[in-house]
Amino acid sequence: QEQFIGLPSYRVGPFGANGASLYGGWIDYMAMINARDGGINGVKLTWEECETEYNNARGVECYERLKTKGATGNTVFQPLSTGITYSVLEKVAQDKIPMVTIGYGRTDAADGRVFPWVFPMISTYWTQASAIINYLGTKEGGIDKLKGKKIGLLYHDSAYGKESHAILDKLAAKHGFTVEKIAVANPGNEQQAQWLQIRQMKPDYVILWGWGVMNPTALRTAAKTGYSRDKIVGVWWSGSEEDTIPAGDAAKGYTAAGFNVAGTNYPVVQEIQKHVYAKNAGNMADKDRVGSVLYNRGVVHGIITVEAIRKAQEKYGKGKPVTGEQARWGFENLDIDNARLTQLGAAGFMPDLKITCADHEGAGKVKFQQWDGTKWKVVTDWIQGDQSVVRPMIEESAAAYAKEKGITPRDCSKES
Amino acid sequence: MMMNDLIHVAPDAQLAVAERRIGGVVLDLQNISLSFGGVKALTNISFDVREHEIRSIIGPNGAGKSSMLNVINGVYHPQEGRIMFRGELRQKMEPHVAAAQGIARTFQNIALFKGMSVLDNIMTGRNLKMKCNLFQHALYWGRAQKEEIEHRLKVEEVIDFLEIQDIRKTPVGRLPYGLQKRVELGRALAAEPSLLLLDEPMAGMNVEEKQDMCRFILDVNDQFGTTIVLIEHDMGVVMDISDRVVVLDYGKKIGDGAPDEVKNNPEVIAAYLGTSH
Amino acid sequence: MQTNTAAAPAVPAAAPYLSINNVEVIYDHVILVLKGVSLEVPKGRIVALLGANGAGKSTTLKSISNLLGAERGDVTKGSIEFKGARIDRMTPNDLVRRGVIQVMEGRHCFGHLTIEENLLTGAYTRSISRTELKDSLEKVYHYFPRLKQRRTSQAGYTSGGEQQMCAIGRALMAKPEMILLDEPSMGLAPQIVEEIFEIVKDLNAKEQVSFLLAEQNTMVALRYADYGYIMENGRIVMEGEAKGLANNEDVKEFYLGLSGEGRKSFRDVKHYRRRKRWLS
Amino acid sequence: MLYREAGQFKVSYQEDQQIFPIRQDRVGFIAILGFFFLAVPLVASEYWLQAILIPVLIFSLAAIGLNILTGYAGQLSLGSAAFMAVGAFGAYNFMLRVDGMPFLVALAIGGLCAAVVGVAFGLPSLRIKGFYLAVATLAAQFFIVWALVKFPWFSNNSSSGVISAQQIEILGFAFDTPVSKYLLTLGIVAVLALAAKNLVRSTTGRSWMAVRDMDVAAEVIGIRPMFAKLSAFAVSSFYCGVAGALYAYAYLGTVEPEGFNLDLSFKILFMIIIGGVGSIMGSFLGAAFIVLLPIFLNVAMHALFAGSMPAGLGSNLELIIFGGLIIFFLIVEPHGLARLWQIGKEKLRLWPFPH
Amino acid sequence: MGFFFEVLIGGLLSGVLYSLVALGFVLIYKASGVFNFAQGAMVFFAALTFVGFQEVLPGWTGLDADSNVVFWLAFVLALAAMIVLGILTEKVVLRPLVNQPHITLFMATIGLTFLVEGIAQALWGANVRGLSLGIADEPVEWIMESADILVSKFDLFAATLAGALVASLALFFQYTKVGRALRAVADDHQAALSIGIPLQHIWAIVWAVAGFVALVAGLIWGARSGVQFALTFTALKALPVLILGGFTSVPGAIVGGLIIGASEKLAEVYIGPFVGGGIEGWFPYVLALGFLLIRPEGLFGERHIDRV
Ligand SMILES: Nc1ncnc2c1ncn2[C@@H]1O[C@H](COP(=O)(O)OP(=O)(O)OP(=O)(O)O)[C@@H](O)[C@H]1O
Ligand SMILES: Nc1ncnc2c1ncn2[C@@H]1O[C@H](COP(=O)(O)OP(=O)(O)OP(=O)(O)O)[C@@H](O)[C@H]1O
Ligand SMILES: [Mg+2]
Ligand SMILES: [Mg+2]
Repeated sequence: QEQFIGLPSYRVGPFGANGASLYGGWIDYMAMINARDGGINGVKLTWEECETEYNNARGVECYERLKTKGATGNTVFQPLSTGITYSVLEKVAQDKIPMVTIGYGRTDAADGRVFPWVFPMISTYWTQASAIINYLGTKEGGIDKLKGKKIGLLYHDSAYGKESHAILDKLAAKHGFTVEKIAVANPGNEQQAQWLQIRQMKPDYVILWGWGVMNPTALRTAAKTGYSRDKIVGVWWSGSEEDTIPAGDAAKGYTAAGFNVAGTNYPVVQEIQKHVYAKNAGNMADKDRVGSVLYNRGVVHGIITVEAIRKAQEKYGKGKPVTGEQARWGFENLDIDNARLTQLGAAGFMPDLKITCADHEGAGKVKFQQWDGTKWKVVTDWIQGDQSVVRPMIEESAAAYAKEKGITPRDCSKES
Repeated sequence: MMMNDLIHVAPDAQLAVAERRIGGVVLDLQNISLSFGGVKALTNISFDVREHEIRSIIGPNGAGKSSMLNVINGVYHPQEGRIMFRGELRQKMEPHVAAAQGIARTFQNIALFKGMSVLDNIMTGRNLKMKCNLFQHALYWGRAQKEEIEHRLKVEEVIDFLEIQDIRKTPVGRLPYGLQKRVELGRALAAEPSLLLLDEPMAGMNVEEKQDMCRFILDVNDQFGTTIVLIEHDMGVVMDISDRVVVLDYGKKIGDGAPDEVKNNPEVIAAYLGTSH
Repeated sequence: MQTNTAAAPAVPAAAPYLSINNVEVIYDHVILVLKGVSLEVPKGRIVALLGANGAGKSTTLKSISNLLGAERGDVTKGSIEFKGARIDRMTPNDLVRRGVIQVMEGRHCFGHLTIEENLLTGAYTRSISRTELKDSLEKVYHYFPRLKQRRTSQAGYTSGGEQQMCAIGRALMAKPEMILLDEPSMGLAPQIVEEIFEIVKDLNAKEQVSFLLAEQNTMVALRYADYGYIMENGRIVMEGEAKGLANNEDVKEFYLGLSGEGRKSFRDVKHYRRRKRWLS
Repeated sequence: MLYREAGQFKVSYQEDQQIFPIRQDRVGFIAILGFFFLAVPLVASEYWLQAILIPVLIFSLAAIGLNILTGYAGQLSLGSAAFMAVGAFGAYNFMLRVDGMPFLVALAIGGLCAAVVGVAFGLPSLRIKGFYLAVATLAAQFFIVWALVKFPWFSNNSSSGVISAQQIEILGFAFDTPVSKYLLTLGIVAVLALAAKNLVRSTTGRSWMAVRDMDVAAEVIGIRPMFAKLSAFAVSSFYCGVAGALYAYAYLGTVEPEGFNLDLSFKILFMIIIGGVGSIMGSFLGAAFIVLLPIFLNVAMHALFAGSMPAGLGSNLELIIFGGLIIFFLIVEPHGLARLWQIGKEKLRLWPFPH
Repeated sequence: MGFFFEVLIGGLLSGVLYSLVALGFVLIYKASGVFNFAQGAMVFFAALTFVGFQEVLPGWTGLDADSNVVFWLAFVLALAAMIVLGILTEKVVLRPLVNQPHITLFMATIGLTFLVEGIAQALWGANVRGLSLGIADEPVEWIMESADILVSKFDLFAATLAGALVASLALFFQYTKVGRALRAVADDHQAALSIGIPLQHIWAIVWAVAGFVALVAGLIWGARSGVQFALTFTALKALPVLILGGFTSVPGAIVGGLIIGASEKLAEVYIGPFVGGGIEGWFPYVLALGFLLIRPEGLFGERHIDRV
């Protein structure tokens, strides 16, 4: 009995480093489940990687290639690329394969009524932005203290970077601070002009909404122009070892959001060490990176995937592989509470999570970690985004999409 | 003005037209000076070309012969001097305008379109005469096709004339030098020019091929009345076929007149011919 | 000015110096151009390779100097020897160092270099002192005064004839023993053609340089050469002492344009005459 | 001696001017068309249609576009993806903003938008040549993508700059299955490819090639370089634009400006160089090669080494082999697959004799 | 005004770093007429090899990871690797493609790009790494104090290094025998062959020198933003510099770099805010294009000779 999971991975190209850690963690977790538990209720997990190079067209090809593999077809598609997410958004509904986009992808897909097949879990970009503002509020000693403050937003000049604008503008209006948006052209390996502008503007904080090489360059240039790293807060794609190590000393003191934390001292990671690496079967070429932010993020992907399948098996028959459609049900009814997290050995490692028919996001909270020069140190507990602002925006946007596409939203009260 | 027309004259009827009458001045160059940076390529040169004649330009290497042709068809713009073409003062203009006025030419270093077949190369010569637009071409139906075939007919006549039927479809890059020169002449002829500029059309040929080429040039001149300006280093050819000869040396004109006159001009002998000829 | 070549130094019909045996060349894997060519250049001689356009003269020279590779041509059969050693697999650089150099048809000057720089690159293979280099340069300028005048111009902007001189001069700078000259007279004024052949003769007489020259200008070539080969369609169809060839009736008619009682005017040649072909 | 034209005499120039003067070619062409129009829809799996055939066709169209510009008119361009983007966003906006806009018209308008932009960015070609021009076309690549991201109007104010293509409907028939999308794409590509073939064998094409081979000489014989170059830019961009619109409508469904990045431009350039610069058929061969090779390598890697090799190494090996094969093909035949095909035919014609 | 100068100086110094990458292109273009698209990949390869050796050397030799010996040993080994790469490139890629059209060679270098990227990552892994040259990237204090203008020590160091490299290469090309031969090769491969210039050696030399330049550029850029795949993108910064300065001119690379660096920064700061920013991606290209319209061969490039 096997459950097939297609992995549209990327291990070469500009984001190959990120891909290697992330898919490493994910695969290791699944390998651990196979090794320790003999799979999910006896159903072995199998997987196949398909190199996308982070390229939309190749992502689509991988999607098509993987979708019919395995006994029950591909269980779930998680492309780890917003571009690919968009490219297969409509196909997944037709093919009845759930798409899980943890921490990226289409934000308004959190409205499960319009996007039954898409799961932007744990936290969307908008929730994250809001959580960052809340964090800054706590730093100032209360969200009301943000009034009159100036917050710089240094963003990657792309669709991804612009995701932050609308929500921050809303929050700025609500809390009375101002946002100065400064664009960095792709790839972002030169930021002299931007940081001189920041030096000129003297913002109280800078939110770093970066990607790839833009992150270390931002930190280096901040140091060069004398902007304190303590006052820079990064998003989760700016908050991994890949972003700080290249910046060297310049990264010290920098804080970033994360929906998972770094470190190997969590039982789940140690289980992986014990059942996988001790047997020389790990996926990571560089074992030192086990426990890094992105590796652990991969583990989170693994946990969520496995738990959803487990959930689906509970409904559709234990010990049998589930179909994509059944897996979708599993995702939609996923409920990883703190007790379950402890069982999984992931308490504090990732937030607790409850998905519903309407809410495909679930947790909506992040932790903040600070780089101490050699490793990430958690500095806050889970901080919730302001759902009273975010959720209406999501619903509005999803409704617009539904209208454009002529979709009638599901009535969640009728879902079992 | 006598428009030469390749089509409407049947092969044997062509012979009937073959009566050479040298007419009035078609091209008059007055006090032309041209320099490139410090290099004076042409200094104060004047000469004229008459209707239907074969006018040769000779002179040592670097004398400015090719530059002279470039001035005539607008590739170079002289700093000084006046050019009268068919009685009109020529303004500064681009080569394609000169082409539209009926001036065609061949080049010293073969300038064929290397990636195209012989047929296509010669067809480009008819470019100016083709009127269909891009959309018609894309359809290649009705008018465009008809036009293509009409012009193909004329091009085939040029091909017959130059006896290159068997290499029609060959890419020009593969042809031996002599044939390339011939194709180049064909391309120029396809435009049905009234003034034909030939820059060393016989360089790199053996006697036999030169004889062929001479024949073609004379035939063009005879049958179609095309005025020809010829640059050539083979004195045998020049003296045999030209009506009048201009001699340039270091950008200056040192002789002008009938072949025999020029041949015996001591200055020309010293500068160019040497004693062995 | 001497135009008589009979006085070429009497070299014993010695061991072959440069010899090509039964060479076959194919371009692009499909176009067979040389169909088994054999010829010899004895030391210290001037040998002319004559023939119509496309006969394969340039190809023959390039197969010796090994420049065919760059044109997707291949020697598929036969052997080439120079001074007793096989040279058909040697790089052009080795050949130049051994003293064999080709002056390519169509000039091929380095357009962006000045005339003088062009000449200097010619001495690339020689490790010589600055003064020696200067001497060589002066020698070339002595042969081609026109080049001296244009020494600082970019070669790309000089006239066709000047470029031809530059190309020959450049080859001389390598101090070769054997020069493969491809159509040296093309595009040159008659006076300069004469001069260049005088230079060839000079070099041959004074510095024992041997020449294999491909020429269209049969008249001049046979006047200066000791021996001649005539090519048609990728084959050698006739060979002999230059004198003998010059007197051969066929050669006279087809390559010299002489018939019966002397040169015919270009005006009077008839269009419809058929050309005669040997073989093929 | 199966393949030879001996015995096929042309009695008129009209016959000689056909697209495929040789009978075997004609028959082959019709057979291929029949195969792709009739047989493929019946037998091909959804995977083949969606993930391979449709993109290959669309890329072929873009490659034809680039080939017109680079292969025929000799103007090296690195901005094809940007022109595709203009086509995609142009078609999208016309569909969106004009009620009842027929799809095919929107497609054509998308192409025309790209053509206009192409001409604007082609203007420098009148003065700039070779690699200078190539690098200059990067200005178009970066500027256009930047503008599409920067001005939300283009993407109908979508928060992320992503557009989601409307349903394709022609005369009431919805093209929503892989087979119907494939047939639509195939039809459009076939028509446009024929038009391109016609263009390049007519006066327009000859003047492009003339300008490519030697622009001074072209001008001297009366070709206006400005017109030739700009028309090449216009036609080329039109093709790229239509390809871009198809990319959005028939292939991905949802596109973002960054999807049309420099990488895509390069990919199209690979296609024409590998396929054959200055060959319409080469565009198809090249597109197929560049799309299929990485997939093939990926599949082959998995089949051969699944599990026995560190994960990253596999992907890197694919990259290495891909690069190596490109070089290998260039060495074997610098003029691309199309030339290889031609040499094959020439050999076949002489067969069984070697020369 | 102080801000203006700060931006200007920052731009000029960044510009020099662009020059450094552009230089690699110029070298190869000038010597072989090949537009070496793989230059960016070579920068990546060089830097990655350097840090790779830095990582493994302590294990092999027992030396302290931070010692100077390890640094220089890694440098020498990386340089050797670049030279080997250059020689192999000549043997495997260029030699069989002598006398082919430029676009074919260009394409071959794109193939080479994939090859080099793949090999680099297969050898050393895809990890992102830091790289320290021991020079702090911080403002020079006395300038900061006296004029309140930010000038980074690191940038000054890099600029000096780049300047020295450019000057020596310019002299090399203009006045040495090999330099002249290189230029000859660029003009006409076949003619160069015919007079006995050993293309093979020449190309191996230039590619090795270009490899050296790539190593220097890789170290400096790697120290600025880490050694990672994105180093290959430095090539995109160098291209406008190239066309503005002229493909064939070594001094052009430096002047072009200065102009591009300064003007892109000024534009981002003074024009960017009006159009939404992020214009650095295309502005240099548009600027260079503007220059080209006036001088189609770039500021110092060789004029295209076309005569009939
Ligand atoms: N690169 C090539 N590819 C294909 N065919 C070629 C190539 N070079 C030459 N040929 C063919 O080889 C034959 C011989 O050419 P070659 O240049 O050797 O002749 P040639 O005797 O030197 O003529 P010419 O007097 O015109 O210079 C010609 O038919 C030519 O078309
Ligand atoms: N575009 C140019 N730039 C610079 N100098 C030039 C240019 N064109 C011609 N010249 C110079 O002008 C002079 C005349 O050149 P031209 O080509 O007209 O000579 P020519 O008489 O045709 O010689 P040949 O018989 O050798 O072809 C030469 O010295 C040449 O260097
Ligand atoms: Mg001339
Ligand atoms: Mg020849």
